[in-house]
Amino acid sequence: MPDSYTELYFPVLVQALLAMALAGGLLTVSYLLGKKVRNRVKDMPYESGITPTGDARSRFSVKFYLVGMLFILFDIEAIFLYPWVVVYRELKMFAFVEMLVFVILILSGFFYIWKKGALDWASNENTSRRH
Amino acid sequence: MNLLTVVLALPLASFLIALLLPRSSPQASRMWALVSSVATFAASLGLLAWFDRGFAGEQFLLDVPWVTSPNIHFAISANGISLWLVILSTLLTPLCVLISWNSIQARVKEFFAFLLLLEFGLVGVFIAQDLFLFFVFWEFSLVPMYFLIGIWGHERRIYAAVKFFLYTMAGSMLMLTAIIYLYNRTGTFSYPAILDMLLSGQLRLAPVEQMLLFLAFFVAFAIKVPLFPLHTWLPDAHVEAPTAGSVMLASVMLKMGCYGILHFCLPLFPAASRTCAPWIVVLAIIGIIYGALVAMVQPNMKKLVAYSSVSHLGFVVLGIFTFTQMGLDGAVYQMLNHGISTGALFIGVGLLYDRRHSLEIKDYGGVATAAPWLSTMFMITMLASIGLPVLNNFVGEFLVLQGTAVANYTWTVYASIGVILSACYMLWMYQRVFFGELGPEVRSHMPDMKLREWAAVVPLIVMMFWMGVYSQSFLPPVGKVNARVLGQTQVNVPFRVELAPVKRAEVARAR
Amino acid sequence: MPVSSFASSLDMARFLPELILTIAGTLLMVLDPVIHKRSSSLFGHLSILALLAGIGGALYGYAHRGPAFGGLLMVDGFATFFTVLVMVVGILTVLPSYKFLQREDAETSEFHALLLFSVAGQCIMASANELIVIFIGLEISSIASYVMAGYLRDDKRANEAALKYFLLGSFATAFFLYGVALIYGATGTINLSAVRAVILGPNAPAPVFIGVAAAIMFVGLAFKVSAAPFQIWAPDVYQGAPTPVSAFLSAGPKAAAFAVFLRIFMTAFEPIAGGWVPLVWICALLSMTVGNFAALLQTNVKRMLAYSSIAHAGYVLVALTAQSEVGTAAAMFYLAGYAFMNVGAFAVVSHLSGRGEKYQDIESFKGLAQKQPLTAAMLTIFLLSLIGVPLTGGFFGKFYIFKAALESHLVWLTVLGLLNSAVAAYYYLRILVMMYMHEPGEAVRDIEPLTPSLGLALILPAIGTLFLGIFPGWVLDFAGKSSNLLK
Amino acid sequence: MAEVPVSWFLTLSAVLFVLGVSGFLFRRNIITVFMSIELMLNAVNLTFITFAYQLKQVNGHLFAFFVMVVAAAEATVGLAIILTVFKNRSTLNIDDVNSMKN
Repeated sequence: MPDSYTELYFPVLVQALLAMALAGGLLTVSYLLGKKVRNRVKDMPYESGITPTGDARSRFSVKFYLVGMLFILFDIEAIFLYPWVVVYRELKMFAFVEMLVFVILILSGFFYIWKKGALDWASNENTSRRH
Repeated sequence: MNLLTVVLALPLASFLIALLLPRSSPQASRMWALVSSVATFAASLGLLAWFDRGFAGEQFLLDVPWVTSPNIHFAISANGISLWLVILSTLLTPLCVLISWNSIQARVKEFFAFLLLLEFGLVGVFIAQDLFLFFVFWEFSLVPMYFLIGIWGHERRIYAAVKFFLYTMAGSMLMLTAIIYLYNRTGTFSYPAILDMLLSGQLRLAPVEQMLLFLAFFVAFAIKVPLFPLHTWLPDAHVEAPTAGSVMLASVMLKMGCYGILHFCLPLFPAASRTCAPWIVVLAIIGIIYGALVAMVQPNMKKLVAYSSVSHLGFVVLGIFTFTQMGLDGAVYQMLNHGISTGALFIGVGLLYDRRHSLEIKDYGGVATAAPWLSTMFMITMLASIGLPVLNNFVGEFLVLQGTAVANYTWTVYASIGVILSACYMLWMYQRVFFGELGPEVRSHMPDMKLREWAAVVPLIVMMFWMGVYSQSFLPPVGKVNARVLGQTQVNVPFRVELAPVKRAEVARAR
Repeated sequence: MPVSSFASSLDMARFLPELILTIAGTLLMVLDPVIHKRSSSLFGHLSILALLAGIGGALYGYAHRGPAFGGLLMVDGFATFFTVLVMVVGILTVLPSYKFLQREDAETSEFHALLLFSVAGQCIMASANELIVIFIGLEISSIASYVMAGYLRDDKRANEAALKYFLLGSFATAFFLYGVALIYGATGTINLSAVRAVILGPNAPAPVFIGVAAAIMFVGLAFKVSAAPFQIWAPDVYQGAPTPVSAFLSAGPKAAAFAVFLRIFMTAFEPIAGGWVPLVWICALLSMTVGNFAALLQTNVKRMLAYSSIAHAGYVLVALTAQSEVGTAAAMFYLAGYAFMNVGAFAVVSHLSGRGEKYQDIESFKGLAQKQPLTAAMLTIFLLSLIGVPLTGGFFGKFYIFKAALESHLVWLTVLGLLNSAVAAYYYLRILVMMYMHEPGEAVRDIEPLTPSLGLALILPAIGTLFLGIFPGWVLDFAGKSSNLLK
Repeated sequence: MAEVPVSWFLTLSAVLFVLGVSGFLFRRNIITVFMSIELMLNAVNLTFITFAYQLKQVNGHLFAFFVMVVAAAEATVGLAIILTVFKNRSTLNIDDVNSMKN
């Protein structure tokens, strides 16, 4: 197999150049053709064509972002379960212990954010932490 | 552990103890500095007693491995030249303590601690036989001097201190490159071992290689000497430094450069030294005349003495690069003379400054009436510096000029101009400061010498006479080492400066 | 690889420092809500304890050295050297942070937990022998340190520092990772020894592919070590981050990134050295010159130290350019010396700068020697070492590096580098001038007395600096012995 | 199914990567810059998976998992940092976040 690498790779080099040319080209084209308008209306948040109401900044509580981010994090951790499942039968006890350690680590993180009040939706300034 | 180690270790130990003294009692710091530096001086006199004057080689050898890879040794020894330079350093340190007794009032503890640390660095430079160790001391001695100038100096002290540091640092970086290069070629930092390899032909340096290495070393040394046109840091440093700093700088630190040229450049790179000699000699002669001319127009006494140093050290370099026995002897003798007489000159200027708080010549006049003893002391010092017979500089300058005459008569003529000029500027300065009308300012501020001040000056005056009258106490060991160095410079040399045998005999008689 | 070889007790022994730090970090994190104390020195004590235990673990691992987890990690002298180094940096960061966190009224537990995680990541980087493991170590270290850079949430400068550090750090990581992907495609493996074997083997891929991959990884790593021309983030980050964090960033992650740099380029990419040496040569010279000359113009001490840290990265790159075992050993020694002197210098800045890091200007050092002679003396040692004055670690480091460079016939780089270090003397001297040659200014009048932990934070690095300067043999011998990386 | 040549994937990932780099270098909005970094990481993932497919190895897929997880962690921290910056300065233009030069 390795003998074919060289052949396989020649295109890669070409591709690298192509990629740069393409990316550069796209940016240049948008730079050249695109109208550069910068006014108040343009800078307004996009709300499906309707004139936005209120101040876009105070829309969501910071909690929203916080929970959103934590969700991404814990959600993605679950990704490791997939390969684990595939080899679980093969590795038996070892795999079990490994996953146990992993889950404990995740849970300690969970415990931390929980105790810190990050999951506390309803809380307001006085119960949540100072920052 | 031999006596030389003791002489080296004493200042360091004294420095560490000085750090522990209470800040609240400056008198304790002063006393400690005096006692310990006198003890070091006594130890270095012991060195003199045990020194074998008949032997040209290195004595008091000590060689202890320091770092295994690369192979760095703590190797020290003394020869007929470095011995005198060590004694010069240890002699001047207590004198500096004495003259700083009252004139340093701020941060007394630190001042004397740095002075002792400086002594450690200076002694180390003169006795290190391992190139790396030499470099360590060379760089290390910068630090205390930097602080001495920068903390206790006059108005523009910071500028002067930084300039001093950077000039020397730039030069020594080149030297470090050369040292590492030599190590990579030879596998050792040991100076004697490298010399042996060169002499036995085990190590051969290509001409270009030798020239570059020579220049790397030489520039570092030339900055320190200082050789024209690398001298510009010197007037600044001298003018701004406190008296003790000026004394140590002029008397000992500048000798580091001269000693380096003599001890390292010549034997290691004989061919390159000889090739460059004419150029260097020209620079030295320019330095002699230029220094003297600039000194003449200085309104500031310290600056005047500083430029006179440039001039005097030109003689040293000139003597070294004649490649003659008396040229080299004269150069070394001139190094010592300059240490004594310029040290005394700076002390004299310092004494005036302590009284009148000015370095400007125009602020003085008629001092001789107010303080006759001070004037007498200054007179003797000045005459020594001019090169009056019976006083020390005469012998050195005479030997240098003799050596130069053997090598190239034209050089002698030009160099002699410097001697004449030195008489002019010194006498003129003396006249303006000590004679003339006695102003009320000077009268009210000019008490005569105190006992402590006498103690600082008398040893130097005694040395001036001794070295001027009986040079045989000092010259034979120097001559032996120089003969060896000259022998080493004959190796691999494509051409040599011819020595007329008749003249040599004459000179020997004259000496 | 055979499953049975996984996680033997030997593997665990070799993984001990990382394990200890991770457990300790998690423990701190979990303890925090339980203890409910915003500020407590307990967490600091715990993290010092953990780091000491980690050092013990590293030494234990060294006694049982060898590959771990089927070659993912390689615990050898090189790894142990850097592992211990980053943990020492960790301790030296914790010591001044007691006072700092109290002064700025910031939380302690999270700071120390992040620090421990970051150090754990650096330990992984030090011993990783596989590109993905390197990547994971790099990210553990980086992500924690992004947060640390912005630890003072309400401080605008700290925010900005964190943002810049994060953006450029992730950018660099992505670059590095793309290089890893290309190496994986070209050789079919990402184990460093295996990559080397493939490159040297009969079926080697065309050097240009490896070269492209190596160049991309080089860019990523050059960002991480803040080598010019990829240094743009460093001044802003070091200036804006809380001072103990700046100290940590300039020593710990940098040392670990250099460990990775050396290991990758001296093992896997050693066969194509002809390709990357000129690149490193240019980078080294640029870093030294840009760093030193830009530092000359700075008036903010932290920013000046940032530029100086760029210059010092240049010196280490000189060692890499030498491309020899001597050079590797020199780089190791230098990084150790640099860690001490730089962390020490930053600790003094942290002490002086006062609440809200008000006093960062070089003028604020005025008269420090009169008010606190010990602090000034310690800073003097660090600065002299940064200049490269003999009898300090910095001098020997520089000496070894340029010696290695000359051995590899890099005469010009050596001469230019040494002249550079003469230029550098100027800006370090400015601080000395301020401390010793001026009357006390506002900052010094406001300065608080040294606390025991701060005193320790100054004295320990000073001892380290002097020790490396007076008895360099011990460390250097170890570095020399370990510089023979497994090929 | 007609096989799509491996080189197409590689080209795509290279283009994505370079677009990410260009976005990082030329975009002024912090969020866009941040997204450019994510784009670069995903380009890398694509490369890994392509190579794994080509080499018939499982490793490459696993690497992609690791990269994803790490990228998520990085994204979380990054967003948090961007939020604090926004809170303190009320701007997301990267040129405005520049208070430190001398």
